[in-house]
Amino acid sequence: MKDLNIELYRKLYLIRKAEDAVRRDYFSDKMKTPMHMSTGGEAICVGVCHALANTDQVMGTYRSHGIYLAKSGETDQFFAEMYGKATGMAKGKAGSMHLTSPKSGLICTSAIVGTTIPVAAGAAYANKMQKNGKMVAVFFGDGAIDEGVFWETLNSACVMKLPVLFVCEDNDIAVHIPGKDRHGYRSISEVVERFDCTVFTSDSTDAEVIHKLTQDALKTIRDSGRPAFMHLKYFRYLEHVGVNEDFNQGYRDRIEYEKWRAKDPVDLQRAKLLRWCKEDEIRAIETEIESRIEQSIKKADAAPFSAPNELYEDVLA
Amino acid sequence: MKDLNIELYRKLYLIRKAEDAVRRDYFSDKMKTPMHMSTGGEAICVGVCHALANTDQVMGTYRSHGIYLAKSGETDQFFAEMYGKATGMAKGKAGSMHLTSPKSGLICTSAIVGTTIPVAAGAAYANKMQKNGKMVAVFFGDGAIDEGVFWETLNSACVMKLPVLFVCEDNDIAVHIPGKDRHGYRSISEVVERFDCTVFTSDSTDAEVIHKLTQDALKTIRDSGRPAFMHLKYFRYLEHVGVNEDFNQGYRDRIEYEKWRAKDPVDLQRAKLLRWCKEDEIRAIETEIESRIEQSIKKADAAPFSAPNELYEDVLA
Amino acid sequence: MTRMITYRDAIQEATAEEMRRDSGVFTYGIDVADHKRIFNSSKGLVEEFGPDRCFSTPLAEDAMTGFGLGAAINGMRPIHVHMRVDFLLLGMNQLVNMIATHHYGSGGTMKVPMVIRAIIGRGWGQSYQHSKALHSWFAHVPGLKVVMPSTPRDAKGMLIAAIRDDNPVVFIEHRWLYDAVGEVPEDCTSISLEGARVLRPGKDITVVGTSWMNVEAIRAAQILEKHGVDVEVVDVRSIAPFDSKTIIDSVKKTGHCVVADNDWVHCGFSAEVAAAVYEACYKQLKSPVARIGYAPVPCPCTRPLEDEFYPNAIDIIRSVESKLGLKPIDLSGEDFYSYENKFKGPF
Amino acid sequence: MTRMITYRDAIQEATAEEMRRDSGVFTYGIDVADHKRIFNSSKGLVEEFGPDRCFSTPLAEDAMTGFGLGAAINGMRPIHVHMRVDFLLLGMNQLVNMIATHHYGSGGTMKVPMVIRAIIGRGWGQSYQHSKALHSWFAHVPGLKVVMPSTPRDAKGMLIAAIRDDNPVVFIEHRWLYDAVGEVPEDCTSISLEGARVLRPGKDITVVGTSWMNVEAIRAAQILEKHGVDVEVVDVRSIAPFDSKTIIDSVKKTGHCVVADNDWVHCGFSAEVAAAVYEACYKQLKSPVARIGYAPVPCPCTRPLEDEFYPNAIDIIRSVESKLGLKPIDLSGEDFYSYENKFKGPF
Ligand SMILES: Cc1ncc(C[n+]2csc(CCOP(=O)(O)OP(=O)(O)O)c2C)c(N)n1
Ligand SMILES: Cc1ncc(C[n+]2csc(CCOP(=O)(O)OP(=O)(O)O)c2C)c(N)n1
Ligand SMILES: [Mg+2]
Ligand SMILES: [Mg+2]
Repeated sequence: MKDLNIELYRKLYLIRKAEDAVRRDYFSDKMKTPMHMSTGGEAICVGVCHALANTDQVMGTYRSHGIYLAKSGETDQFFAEMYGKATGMAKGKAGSMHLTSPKSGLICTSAIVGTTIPVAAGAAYANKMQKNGKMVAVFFGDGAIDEGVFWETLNSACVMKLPVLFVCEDNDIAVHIPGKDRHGYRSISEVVERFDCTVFTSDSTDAEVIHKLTQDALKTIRDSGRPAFMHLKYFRYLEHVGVNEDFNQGYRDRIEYEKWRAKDPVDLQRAKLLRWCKEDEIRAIETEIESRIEQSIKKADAAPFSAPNELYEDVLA
Repeated sequence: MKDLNIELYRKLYLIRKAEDAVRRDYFSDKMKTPMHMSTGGEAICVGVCHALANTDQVMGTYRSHGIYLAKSGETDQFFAEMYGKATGMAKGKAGSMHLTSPKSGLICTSAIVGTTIPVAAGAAYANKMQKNGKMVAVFFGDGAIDEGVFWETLNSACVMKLPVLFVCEDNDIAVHIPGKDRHGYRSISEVVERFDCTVFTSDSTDAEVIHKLTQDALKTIRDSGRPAFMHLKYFRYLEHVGVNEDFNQGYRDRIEYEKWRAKDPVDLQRAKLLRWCKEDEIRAIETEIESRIEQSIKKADAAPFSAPNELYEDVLA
Repeated sequence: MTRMITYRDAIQEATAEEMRRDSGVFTYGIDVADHKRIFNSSKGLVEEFGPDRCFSTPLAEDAMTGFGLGAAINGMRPIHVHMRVDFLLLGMNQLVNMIATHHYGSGGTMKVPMVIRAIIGRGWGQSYQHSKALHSWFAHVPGLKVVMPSTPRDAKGMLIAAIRDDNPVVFIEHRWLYDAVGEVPEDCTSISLEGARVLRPGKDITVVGTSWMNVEAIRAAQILEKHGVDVEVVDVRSIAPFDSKTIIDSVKKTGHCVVADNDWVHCGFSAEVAAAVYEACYKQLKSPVARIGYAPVPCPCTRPLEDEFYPNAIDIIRSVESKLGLKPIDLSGEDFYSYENKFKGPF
Repeated sequence: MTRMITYRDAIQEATAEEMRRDSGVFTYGIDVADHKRIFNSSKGLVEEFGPDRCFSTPLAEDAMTGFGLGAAINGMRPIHVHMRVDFLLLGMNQLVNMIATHHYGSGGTMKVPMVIRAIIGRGWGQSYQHSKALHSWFAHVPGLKVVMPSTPRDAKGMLIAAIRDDNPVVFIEHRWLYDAVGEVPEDCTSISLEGARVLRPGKDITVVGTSWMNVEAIRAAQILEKHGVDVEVVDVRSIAPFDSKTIIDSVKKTGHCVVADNDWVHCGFSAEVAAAVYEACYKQLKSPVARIGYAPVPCPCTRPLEDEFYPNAIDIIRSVESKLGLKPIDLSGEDFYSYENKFKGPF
């Protein structure tokens, strides 16, 4: 119990602090890539990813700092990619919106809404054929469920009985448009329940709760041989793209934010940790993470850009 | 009651006999267009179209002989189009798969599965804006509901509260693939019910039943200001494309056909008519229709093809 | 009365004026009515015309493209907006199989007056999913008109013409042009959708530009002028129907042609221009037609590679030099457009 | 040992042999495993390899295209089949935004070995939604390979190569070629995806063909031969990467070039060929390059207009005559391919 909660906290803290560093340094104009921040949604990335085996696979959107960090735990290639450097995970070609880390199982992210959902189904089919026991979890927003490809994939994965976990990270907003203006139904869970898969829902910001729920979902997938769908609510703290708050823009309410902020996933987990750990034990973990992040940023800043001819590499294998 | 049933029978018989004529003459090789027959599904085309006002609009698929004839009642331009003649509704450019008749409200059909569904939503939006009270009904198969565009449109029409009637003509087959191999849910009605629209279902081959159900659906649309979805089962008597039976192909069972054939929509309606009409009254109706069809075919056969320069007309308005 | 306004405002004015003139005109698409208003190009519309005629939609490009077709058939004049042309890849089936063919397939009985506004999303770190152009694709398909205005005046006039046109028109806007300022008459109305325009007359060499590449071409011309080279810049504007005559007349005069296309080269629009020029100017051409475009790779994120990816004024200058047999000009003292150093029109 | 087999059987053999060789190869798509087996080109596969490796899918082109990407990333070798290339318009976003870019965007760490087989649906009365080609679109996008074999031998060898290739390959088959019979060695293996091929050597004029247009070109050459004209026919085969050298060598020799593309002309692949030929053969060309393709309209249903829509051997003959300054040949005694009068290969 203690170990689990420490592990979860490590990941939560890593994501929060890495993004805090991005927010702090973004104005130096060295990270020339549009930032879609995970801040506020860490319990989901961490809870789900921690329930997965290292060899299990994940896919996500342009908003994938959280799953990258939760799944890989590494910050060197992460920051180098943000800085667009040759030492980045994709030598600077990907930037913030296209993070991958095949060795950690993050195999596809995309800046076109909904587009990794079917890719996850195909990956799950491959795993099933190869009988390697790997799971695939695909993260997407409540905007993605408007897109036809979500429904095509949900339907196909249910017919084909694919071992895939659909994770809908529902912040009830797509850019600036709330769910009620985009969804012609009361609740996505109620609709998806009618498909041949199992639905799990939560609005918890407690990574442990999400972790447990994910374990249940994964077990159900294995037992039933059918997909599972997790509908998980959270609140996006910052603007859609960029590193700032945007409550002054008038399209959404700060009050709702305050409600969610009161159960902030990082603070909440820290408070819980005090049941098992002393303050300075926690501080030690935090300091280690903070210094790792600062090191990575220094390295990224110092690293070279890819040479111009790198432009022409990797088009064809 | 009598009048209604006669009217329904006229339309049923018109469709059946027009298609019988297509079947009879197809091998003369003068109708050079791929035929997707409505035979067996007449109760749906007729029941739904008859519930619509003349000014109401319909859209369909490549399998639209039924709705063309039910909505327009005319056979001259119909057969001329089948024969690819200059006197056809589209001067031969459309053929069997792209029938339209704007003056009768048939405004779009398509050979790409699912593609008229969103077009219907846009047409419904226009009608709503123009406050002209027109309804739009869009016909599509159980294969179309696999496609993302169905879900995108269903969702959008529900959010936008559009006056549109979705008509799923469910023959439980897409080319040769049965629903169970394509649908990741038990019943489409159960899924669609969870959207903000009203669902109506039937497996009746009685055009009067479908007619009544459609009236209910249209009333619901007007009263609720929301779309309605009709899930209507029928059996496709003939091969997917072409004019023959295909029970010898081994992919489906003749027994199922026999069950449906026993409640054939045309025979059933004729039997009902005997409650109100004498046999020779019915025969008179039939003879009139038969001779109209033969006239149209003669005219079509005699009509000229479009001149070669017609190829270049109508690309841009 | 002529004023100086931005390309963004030109788009906004054209839309607002047409919505005022014709109650059938409406504008919609993902995020069209949010407070950012598509980079402010749909500013004020929802306030003036209400949420029925200016609205954001669910994320459903495929359905929403077909939606426009249905509304157009029924007498409306939809303007469907895509924040990035890349998203339109999801609407390609409706556009090509349905919208482009409906007039033809109905034997001319129905019309499809629809405008599809798509923004080329080039920008700082946008990567490979927000950087395509696709005009050669659209232009390849009979039944679609395709335009790419590059000045505020053309943006306004051609958008008005596109809205009034009874055909589907793909209207492609370059994100970087939004801040360009130019003369637009107070009473600017329709500007033909068919026809290239000589942006800058010259006698030594013809540079044919599409969209943003005209800005680069003008900059190149300004620098080359200082070195005694008089460049004629022809803005293609209309990709389909394509006005090759204006280009051909220019090349017949200058004898040299550089095509600077805002797109990839292979099987792109630059091939069509080159083929047309070769065919018509066979005798007058003093050098082969040069084709400049994106590097033949997906667009990378990191700025140094992104800068290599996109063609610019320097590429045009180098190409002109090689055609005319000039020695490379020392460009070290010159300013060039870059995102970091925001372009300040007019041009 | 060389046998005569059909194009259809060549496709089937390539697929079956590769599925035997590599358990990662699988084939799927709408109706792939029904009893008609995609015009019999996937005959016997489900029997031999089971429904896990040869299966029909729900009607969901967009998702099923992305599905292939996921399977490919995870080490499989998917073959996704589309009965008509037109349906692939629904998968364009996955193909262009995702599949073409994944290798690049991952910094080369992941590969996408995927084949997309798409059939050009030309036929009797198929109309405008079952008649497109789209190869210029695919070839325009970096990261995709695009081939259009036109003989049974190339069909087999290039499909084997496509399956073994570590990149996404769009493999375009013309429906009318399915019955063409040709020599295919018993032990035919991989044929390079990169390179045009001289189908018929000649010295007077070069006709460059894509897909079915090679059949028309050969027929034209046979007739012209009787009138003393020696036509060289070059089958492009690879649209991307594009082998311009074979074509250029031919035109340098003959001095004349007719491009017969199985597609629309404006912004099509024929423009790319023309531009390449002009650029390289500037001095040797004795006449402008001619471009032959579909009429610039959506394809109509009715046969007389459909016949006008599609380019054929007669168009090629007329073009050759005009290039060489010959009087029109009387063609009244000649047989030409038409659907009614089924083509009987080999060619
Ligand atoms: C197909 C497509 N359409 C539109 C966009 C523009 N866009 C980028 S993010 C976004 C909203 C997505 O919302 P959601 O799926 O809820 O994810 P979130 O940003 O809330 O995490 C939109 C519309 C896009 N990237 N792709
Ligand atoms: C997008 C698309 N994919 C595939 C096809 C090929 N196709 C033609 S009809 C059909 C089956 C459609 O079944 P359904 O919607 O149930 O209609 P039905 O033929 O049963 O009336 C298919 C797969 C197509 N026309 N369009
Ligand atoms: Mg969201
Ligand atoms: Mg069906």
